[in-house]
Amino acid sequence: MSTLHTVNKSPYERNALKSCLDHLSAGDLVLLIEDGVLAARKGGAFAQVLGDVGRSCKIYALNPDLAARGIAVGDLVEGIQTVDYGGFVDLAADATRVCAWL
Amino acid sequence: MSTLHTVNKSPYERNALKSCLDHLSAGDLVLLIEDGVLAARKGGAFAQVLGDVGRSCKIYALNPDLAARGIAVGDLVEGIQTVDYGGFVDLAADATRVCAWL
Amino acid sequence: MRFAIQINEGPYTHQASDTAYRFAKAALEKGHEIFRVFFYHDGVNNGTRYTVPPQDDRNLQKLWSELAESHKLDLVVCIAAAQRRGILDANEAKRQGKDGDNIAPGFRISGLGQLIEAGIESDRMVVFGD
Amino acid sequence: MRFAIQINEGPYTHQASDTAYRFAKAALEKGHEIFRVFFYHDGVNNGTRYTVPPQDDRNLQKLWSELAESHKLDLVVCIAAAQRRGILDANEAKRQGKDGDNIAPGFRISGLGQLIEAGIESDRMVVFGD
Amino acid sequence: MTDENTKKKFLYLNRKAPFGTIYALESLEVVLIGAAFEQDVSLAFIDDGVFQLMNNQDATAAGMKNFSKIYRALGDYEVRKLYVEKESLDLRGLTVGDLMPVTYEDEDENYEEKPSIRVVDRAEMAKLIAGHDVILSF
Amino acid sequence: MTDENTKKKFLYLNRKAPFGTIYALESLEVVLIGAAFEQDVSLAFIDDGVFQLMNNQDATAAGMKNFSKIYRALGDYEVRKLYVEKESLDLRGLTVGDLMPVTYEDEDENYEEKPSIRVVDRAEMAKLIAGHDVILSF
Repeated sequence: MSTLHTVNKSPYERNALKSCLDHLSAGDLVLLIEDGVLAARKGGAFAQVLGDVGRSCKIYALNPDLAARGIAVGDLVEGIQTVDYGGFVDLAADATRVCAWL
Repeated sequence: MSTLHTVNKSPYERNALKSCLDHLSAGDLVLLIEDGVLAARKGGAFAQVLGDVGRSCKIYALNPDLAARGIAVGDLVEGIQTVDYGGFVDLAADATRVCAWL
Repeated sequence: MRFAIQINEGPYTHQASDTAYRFAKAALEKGHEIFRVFFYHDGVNNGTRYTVPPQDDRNLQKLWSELAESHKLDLVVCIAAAQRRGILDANEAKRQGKDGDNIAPGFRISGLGQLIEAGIESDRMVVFGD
Repeated sequence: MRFAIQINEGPYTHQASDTAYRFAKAALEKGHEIFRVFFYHDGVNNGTRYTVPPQDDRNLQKLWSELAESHKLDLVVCIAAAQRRGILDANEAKRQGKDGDNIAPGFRISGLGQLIEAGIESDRMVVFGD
Repeated sequence: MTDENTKKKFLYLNRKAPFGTIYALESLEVVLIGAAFEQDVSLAFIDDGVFQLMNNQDATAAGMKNFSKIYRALGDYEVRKLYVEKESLDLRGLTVGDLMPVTYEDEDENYEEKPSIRVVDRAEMAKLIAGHDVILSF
Repeated sequence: MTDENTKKKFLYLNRKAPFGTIYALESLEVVLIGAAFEQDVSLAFIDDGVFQLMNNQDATAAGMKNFSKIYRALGDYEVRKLYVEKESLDLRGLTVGDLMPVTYEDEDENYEEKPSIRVVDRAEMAKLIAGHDVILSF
């Protein structure tokens, strides 16, 4: 019984990531896609909060979207795992429901 | 020689208002339109900063957009003036340039 | 597993349709079923055959039409959203007195009930938007 | 004073086209000139005659077409943006091998140079978007 | 489909202000159509979504469609659960008194008019999300 | 139109990340066409706009068009002033070393390659905005 939350917005531009993180239940998963992956870069303003949340909820980032934006896997906040589209499908299938923070 | 800055985004959702206010020059004007008028309501999280900025730059809100969103003129942060579409045109004509913070 | 997909934005302007397409393709490759793809809001603009994207760019309408053909996907364009945005099939064009239509192959126009039904009949609803 | 207007979003989904329309109307009523209205990005979707908005809602395409007719407004739809999004006039349809077109009365399709020219020739450029 | 056991729990997640974009209006259109399917329906208003329920909305001068009265009619469609997040109201300086009254008639209690709007805190909202089968985001 | 006195100062204001939306790409398309008009052209990158210049962008796996190489070609179009805001870089943990090299050949100095990217602080960016005739926002 867990929710897969998807966030597709830059946390620097919009409040979607913050709102998502404020509404997690224990064991939920967060997947950063599209401009949402911009949050995942080490050294950015959201690195700390993602690191903190990552201790209780798993956080993923979509690798094709990282690559498009020039973010190397080595540059990610520690604990964030990458998936491709197939991994996205697996996460959605394994969760009980998917909640998009548009 | 002044710039009319337009902000059409809710400051609760996006960083457009903040970014606009960070880039004003002395004597510039700010016009809140569309969802941007949500910043102008007394008691909201942006009331303080708009009140502060309002001491050096004039701030306006588009009245038809306030009305659409159920915000009465009496509920505005002190110092914010309202205009209609004709007033918007006047502000744009009187300024030297218009800068939209999309 | 049976997925349903909702797409809220048109092609190119937002990445939503791209991501949804790649998600759908990956799900089908893994043997999952896609019960329906429902195009809502500006998402209906994915279903016009009038697009001519630059030759060095992807053609999202064609990608969807081809995926629909090869996997018997049900691509539904919301009728109310389509009317606001100018997406018509032959029936709608006739009904509204318009002189032509622009719906792309593999897409069909239907009501919002199809979205609710997709939510009821699928195991997972996944929404892509702005 | 001579205004130029750029509209970046389609009708209904964002308020940009509504605000731009009311701004343009107010400017004309005050005796100003509108050198050009340039529709870019999803803004090109304002220029399709295939829309059928609900009867209790405004019809933005008609409003623009009527304003163009009554004030000889130059409504320009960007060709590159229009190709990506499926807005065609008869010429473009022929050139691209499409079987129909959907451009609305009073709109014309042209290049991005028209936007730059509008910036050069007008006193104020005002941009409406998302 | 009317069997309790086959009902699914639908949550409409509304996070955007009305009028600046069409999402609020088109979300409502789904709710109205969806009502006919007799599922278990809840609406959540988080972040700027709370502005959708502001009282005294009048879009006439902006030339847009006045659709806020549709919220008031939701009770007639058996849509009775409108969850509004307290923290979202607070940040915007709003109270439930700034929102329009939305009510339904309770047929089990002599058709008494009862409020459909329920203010919940963030933790309850998180539980609400975790308790639904289908989440439609706008 | 080539007379210095009739030139207008155009500023392209880029505040959005690439790929999630098309604004970055279609902004560039205006810049390329606009170059033919021989006006005074500057590009400003503020907020998420700085991500447009990230080095090593590869959109192949995401199935999108790789357009970042166009920025590198701007010098050939006589577009030589790309102003990047320092505070925007800082907030995102970026330095100019994370951005792609964009250069132009200076015909006045023996076609020496010079950097087109100029990192400016917020106050300079505000002055830049105040110093232009036409501001195109994306």
